[in-house]
Amino acid sequence: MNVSTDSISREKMLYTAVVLAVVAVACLWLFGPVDASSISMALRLTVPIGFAALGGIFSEKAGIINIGLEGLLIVGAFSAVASMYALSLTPIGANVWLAFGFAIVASAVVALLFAIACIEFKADQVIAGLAIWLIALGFAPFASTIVWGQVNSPSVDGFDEWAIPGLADLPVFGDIFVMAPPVMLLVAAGPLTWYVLNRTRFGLWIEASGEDPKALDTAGVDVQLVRYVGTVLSGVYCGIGGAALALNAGTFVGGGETMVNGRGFIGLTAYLIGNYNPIGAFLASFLFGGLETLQLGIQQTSDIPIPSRLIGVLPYVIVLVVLVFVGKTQMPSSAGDHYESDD
Amino acid sequence: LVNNGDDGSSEADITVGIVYSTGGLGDESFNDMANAGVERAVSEFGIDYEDAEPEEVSDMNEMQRQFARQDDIDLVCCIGYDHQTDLEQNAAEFSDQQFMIVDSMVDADNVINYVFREHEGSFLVGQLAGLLTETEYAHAGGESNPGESIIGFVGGRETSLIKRFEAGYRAGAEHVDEGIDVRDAYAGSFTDPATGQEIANGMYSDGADVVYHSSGNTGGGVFESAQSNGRFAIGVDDDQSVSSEDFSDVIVASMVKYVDNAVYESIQSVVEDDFSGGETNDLGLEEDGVDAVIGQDFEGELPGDITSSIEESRQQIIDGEIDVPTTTDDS
Amino acid sequence: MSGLRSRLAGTLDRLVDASPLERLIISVASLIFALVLGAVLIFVSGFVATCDSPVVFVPGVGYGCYNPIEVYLTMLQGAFGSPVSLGQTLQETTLLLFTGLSVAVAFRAGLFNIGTQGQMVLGGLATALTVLWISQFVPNNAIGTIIVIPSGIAAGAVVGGFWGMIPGVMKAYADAHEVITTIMLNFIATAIAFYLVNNHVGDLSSDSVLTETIPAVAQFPTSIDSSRFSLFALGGGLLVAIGITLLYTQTVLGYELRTSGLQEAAAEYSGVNAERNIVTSMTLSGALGGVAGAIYVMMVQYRWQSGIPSFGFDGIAVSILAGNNPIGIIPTSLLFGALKSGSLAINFSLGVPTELVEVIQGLIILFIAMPEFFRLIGKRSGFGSDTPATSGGEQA
Amino acid sequence: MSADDESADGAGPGAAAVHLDGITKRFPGVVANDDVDFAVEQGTVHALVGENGAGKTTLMNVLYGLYEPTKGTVRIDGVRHEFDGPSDAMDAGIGMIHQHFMLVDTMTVAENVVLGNEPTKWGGFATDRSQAIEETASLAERYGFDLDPTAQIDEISIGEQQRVEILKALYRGADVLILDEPTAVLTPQEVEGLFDIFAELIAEGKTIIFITHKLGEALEAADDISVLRDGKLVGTVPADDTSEEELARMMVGRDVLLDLEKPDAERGDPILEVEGVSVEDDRGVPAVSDVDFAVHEGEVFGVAGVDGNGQSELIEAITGLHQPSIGTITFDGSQITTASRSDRIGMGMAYVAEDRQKRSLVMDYDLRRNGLLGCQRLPEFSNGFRIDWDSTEEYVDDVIDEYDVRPPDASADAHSFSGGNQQKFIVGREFERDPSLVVASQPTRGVDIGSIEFIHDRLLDLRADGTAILLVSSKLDEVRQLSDRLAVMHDGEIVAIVDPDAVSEEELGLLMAGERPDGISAESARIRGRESA
Ligand SMILES: Nc1ncnc2c1ncn2[C@@H]1O[C@H](COP(=O)(O)OP(=O)(O)OP(=O)(O)O)[C@@H](O)[C@H]1O
Ligand SMILES: Nc1ncnc2c1ncn2[C@@H]1O[C@H](COP(=O)(O)OP(=O)(O)OP(=O)(O)O)[C@@H](O)[C@H]1O
Ligand SMILES: [Mg+2]
Ligand SMILES: [Mg+2]
Repeated sequence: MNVSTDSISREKMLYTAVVLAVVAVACLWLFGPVDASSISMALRLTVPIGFAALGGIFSEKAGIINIGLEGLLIVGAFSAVASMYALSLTPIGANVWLAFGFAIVASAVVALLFAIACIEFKADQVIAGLAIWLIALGFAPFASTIVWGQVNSPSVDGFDEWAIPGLADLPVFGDIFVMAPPVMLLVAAGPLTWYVLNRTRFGLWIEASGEDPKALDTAGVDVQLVRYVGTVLSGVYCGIGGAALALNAGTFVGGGETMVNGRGFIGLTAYLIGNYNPIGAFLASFLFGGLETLQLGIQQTSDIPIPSRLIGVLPYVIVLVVLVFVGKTQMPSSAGDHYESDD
Repeated sequence: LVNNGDDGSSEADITVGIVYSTGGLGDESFNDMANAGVERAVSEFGIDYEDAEPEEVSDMNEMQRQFARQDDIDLVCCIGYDHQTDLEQNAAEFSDQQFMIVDSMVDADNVINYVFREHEGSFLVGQLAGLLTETEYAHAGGESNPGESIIGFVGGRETSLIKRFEAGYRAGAEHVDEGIDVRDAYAGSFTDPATGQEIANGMYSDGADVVYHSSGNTGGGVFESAQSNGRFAIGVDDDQSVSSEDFSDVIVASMVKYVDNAVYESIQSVVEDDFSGGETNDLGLEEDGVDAVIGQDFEGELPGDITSSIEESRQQIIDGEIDVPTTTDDS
Repeated sequence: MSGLRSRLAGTLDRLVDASPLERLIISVASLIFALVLGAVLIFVSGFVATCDSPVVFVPGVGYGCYNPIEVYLTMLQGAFGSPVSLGQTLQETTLLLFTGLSVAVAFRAGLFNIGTQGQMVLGGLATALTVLWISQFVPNNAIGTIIVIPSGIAAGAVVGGFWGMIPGVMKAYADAHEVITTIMLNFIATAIAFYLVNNHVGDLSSDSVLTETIPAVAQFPTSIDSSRFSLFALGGGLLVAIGITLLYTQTVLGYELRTSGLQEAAAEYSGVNAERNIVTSMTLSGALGGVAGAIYVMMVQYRWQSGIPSFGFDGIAVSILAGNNPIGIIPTSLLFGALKSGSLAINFSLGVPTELVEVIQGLIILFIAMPEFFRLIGKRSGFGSDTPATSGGEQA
Repeated sequence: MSADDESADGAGPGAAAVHLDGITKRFPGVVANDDVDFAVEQGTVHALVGENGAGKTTLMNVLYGLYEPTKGTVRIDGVRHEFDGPSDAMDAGIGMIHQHFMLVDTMTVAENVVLGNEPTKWGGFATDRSQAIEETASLAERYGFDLDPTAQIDEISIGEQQRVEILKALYRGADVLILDEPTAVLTPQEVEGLFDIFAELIAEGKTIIFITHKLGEALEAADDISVLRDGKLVGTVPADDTSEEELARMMVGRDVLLDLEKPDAERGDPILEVEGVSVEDDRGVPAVSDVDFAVHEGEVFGVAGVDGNGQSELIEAITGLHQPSIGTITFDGSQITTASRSDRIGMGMAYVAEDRQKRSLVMDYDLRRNGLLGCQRLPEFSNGFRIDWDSTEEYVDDVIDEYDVRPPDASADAHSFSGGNQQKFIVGREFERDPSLVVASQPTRGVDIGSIEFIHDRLLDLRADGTAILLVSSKLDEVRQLSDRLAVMHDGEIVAIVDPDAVSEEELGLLMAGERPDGISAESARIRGRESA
């Protein structure tokens, strides 16, 4: 049967791993040692990418390709800052956790609307996802201008860093364990997502919903509900990622591609490279975070005057190289298809 | 936005159109400065104005033209070098319209140019940074790290204008001590504070005491990072210790570019019927076009020898004794 | 009475069920829904915005700054109200026509080219450099123009085509999904162009990242006074639209390209090299993106400057709205062109942020993506039979 | 018309496990089931036969709760039910194994079996995987299934997958098992294995309903057989009291010739010569090793074998979809080993591919465009640049007419046609353009007997006209009836080329399994065996 294609893809995965390892080692060797601060930095840069990637897995595994992750990140980022701002005008006062919560809700609601379009109204998922991105890309600066009279927000407070007791006192690498809560959430989210997808009933249903919805339906599980939950979870994750991005920077910037600046698309790529495995997706996201860290580091320390703009495209080029080796990822076979129960 | 200015009851019957640069209002520096200049003209001369915020460079042409076509607009202010090429053509086409441009030169009788020697102001803040890194100093929200002689520069995009800021800054630091390690990095965007923050984080954690940015909204991240690391930052274009007041405890100084003065002056010349088209105002320290302005929390709180040596360099630059480079060696 | 009603219902039934007509109705309905939602958004946001002269007061809510009808009328005025506005609209239309066709060519072949933007950026740069170079050797008159402009278009097409070929090759031979590769290549194209212009081939004396201005021989002759619009470019676009229609409906090559994109195995069965055809489709699509860049440089900006507007992305919307039908792209690009030039007007005269138009465009695409929405509405209101929908064969 | 079936009304409660009374199911424009009364006795095997589109699947979907009947009632064990979905039906003890398996390929056997009813631990949060494996293993053991609960679905054979489907139903407590065309995808040996499983299940008191197109199987395995035609139940007969001929008549409404009249044909010159050809599959693993044979004008050359023994690769090498690694292929006198697929089409090679929905049709094209598939560069249809749509349309209308494609609508998309009609269209398109060689791979798979008869007749017409025909089929009766010579493939090799009239089905079965039965000797029907090559 499919043993063959399977072994081919494993072979390709092996290739990929090798390519990634070579790239990583080469970078490290060229540009000096890794220290606590660069790891922390890579982790922070990973946060929005990683959450988008993990969220995208839920959605696509359930059968709904969510190309609008970027838009959901924008919604999360904008809502977090707008909530902080709005809260500060109320007697409650600016509360970073409340704002975080509002951002998650806002992004989840947009994801729900997307899910309704895809499930109830059988929208073409890629096109609807694109629409979600475009709408968010227009709406966030539009709303900023309405609220603040300009596309950028005033600055707001962000998260305080927390030290993990014990670990934070370690020599050399202890500083890694002093981090903002979203970073901790991300580190926890990778394994947690893996667990949910691979060890719980819901995880089985998600997989069946994306691979063979009819099988799930005939097994008596409501496929549409599973797909709704999967897609809304992608909104929740992107809400976290976007809010973390904006609250960490303490501002929302709506100019150009907005402050999200393509991170959602990178997240999408990350889970493809990770082949829908949450751990793989997390590592791939971390690879992007790490590459960005290295790229910013190279600019500062290298004597070779490489223009920053060219170093900046390194992650994208690596994605292309990786895609050539990985080729077709094991996309869930029914992702992108409508499913309609026959009764 | 329309309906700016005091409605109807204008003393001088002057209307100004202003087209900002991309990045828009709320950058707490360049565009906001220009806006401040117009607002000052509004309150002092009672003029009216209309403004337009281009989303992309490509919108500028049409915006200039929209204003130029309106008969009641007396002056079109073009904020930023990106206006230059479009203005060259539009100034020729609308030869009856008066224009002003900031940060670039258009050779036409109906355009008045304002350019700034940012490198001179940057030199002073570079010198300040260099002096701070070699001093044990703590005030407000930051303290220096006397162990390392490292300072940083964060750019938006790596263009020749931003390179000029970097060059002046480097020269200022080197003026203090050749051995100071000046780190630079470009975020690749003027709207990515997250990246700005991480660049600055890296610099601070490597031991940098001060980071100067010339990166628009990206700079917000630099301030955020300075605050969380308890180090210093230097603002740009505007006195950012005032415009980004939340960070006034770490913004030790700002390299202010008096775009507001330029805008104000150009309007004034129109109001006073004294518009000198074709002229170029090259504004440096001497002309009070740029300056290093100490942050509001640091006013009078910096060690005297630091302020005095900066004062000294200012004079030397004005006197031509110090020649500030406009390019870095490696570019 | 009832006879009339049932006849009317019958007509509407047929309208709702007929496929091409259905698509047209869905497009129009999407537009209307998006405009209505946009109006709601404008109205509501008017209560948040601050302004000096509110248009409406709602007790308990406050003052509203915007009147949606006024906003839309202003847009209409701004799009068609004067020769200059019309010129602006047609300028946008021309560019959207090309990027829309670029997207449609790929779509027709079953490929989703999100990379038109990157192809346009690099194609435009190639055009600028080529015409700057060639202009030195030609006379400064109409003959020069006849030489220079076609060379510029060719340069844009070649480079854009090359940039489109890359994801085509990656799709055909390495099975890499074109949606991802084209997104990545957009980032890379923008960076490469920026780097080249900023460091090597641009006007290094300028603080802006731009090339020298192209000479008059390389500029499209303008057709409407004081606006940068040329009937030649628009006419060319119309011809290309017809040509693509003929290609896909009348020629063996078009048939084979489509088959390859829709069902690779079946294409091979029919004796076609499906891989090569995927590459061909993407190259053709990229070439059209490159031509859009060429026209942008030679008709609109007269130079290459970083920050090329997002015609490539808008082209996706234009193409989807037209059901990827090359002829349908003609009215949809006019519509989007009008929206764009109208957006400048609402910002100028009413202070409504231009991003509103992006939201409306996104909403249009969202509605277009879900024809079922309208079928359900149609059914609710009693029209249309409940035949299950077959998926739109033309779309991806 | 309706039930002449006494058990429906006559039997007392308990005797009939399933009663469908007056079921009518309408789809827009189609009455799929028309007032069907259908009853199945507990503890029996019941076969349901009928042509494509007769309404068999629909009827069973009603019983399984997938469709709500427009009219009529469902009774299980005498109790009336109104199912709101399959889960209600499952609760009532109904299990269904669909024609297309509903298994998640990326999950394991055990995960598929328990899907939707997973055993859990930790208060329901986590699945208890070891319990799932244990339960699956013990269930498999009880019914004598040989299955590894931890194997992934896409790593096991079709027959094993079918057993997983049965286990799934049993795990949910099914007492009545419905199987939709369960034998269509199985090898003869696997079919026997399935019938053994039926026996085990009946012994455990289960009831089985299965849909089939193969009348012989219905007669062999079922106790009772019901026949549907045009949505109506023609009748239910005990298997012992009927014959293939009678059943076929009930299904089609007229007499059907089950044994083909194969007229003698003039065998002419070799058209296709395959010499020493080896083919590697996509992974580079040898799939065909050193094969020689020739197909002559006016001859049907059959290839029999269990699926996956190199037939597909061999066919692809001949049709130009896959390069052989060594060897030569000659067609109509010219060497075509490396010729392109389109050259071969141009030379007059027609090809009915095995996977019609992937290769022979573009599912999103209407029939008009599909009529052009593969012909687009032939001079009748284009000048190489511009398509001649008029002649294409004429051709397509001809095909639709001649081959009785239903509905006769050239502007309908291919995916809106049933499998049988898709196949008739493909066969028509390929046969009608006067080919000199027809390569037909599984031309009647999933096609009803009326259409099978039709396709067989056409093949023999072509043969009579002197066309060379290479026929690959896993249906033994088909290749035996049609072929003039029959090659048996096993493990990439042609084990023997035999005279189909001179070997028994058992002997063929053994050859297909790679063994040489004693009966087959050089002088018996063998024309040329492998060793002599
Ligand atoms: N979901 C549906 N919607 C509309 N029509 C349907 C649907 N399912 C079946 N039909 C129609 O109902 C009729 C009976 O179809 P059904 O699938 O039950 O036939 P069948 O006897 O199982 O045929 P086959 O032997 O091809 O499997 C056909 O005419 C078919 O077109
Ligand atoms: N959801 C549906 N909507 C409309 N028609 C349908 C639907 N499902 C099936 N049909 C129609 O039912 C008919 C039979 O479909 P079905 O899938 O049962 O064919 P099949 O069993 O594959 O045929 P065959 O047995 O010939 O291979 C076809 O005409 C098909 O178009
Ligand atoms: Mg450097
Ligand atoms: Mg069926």
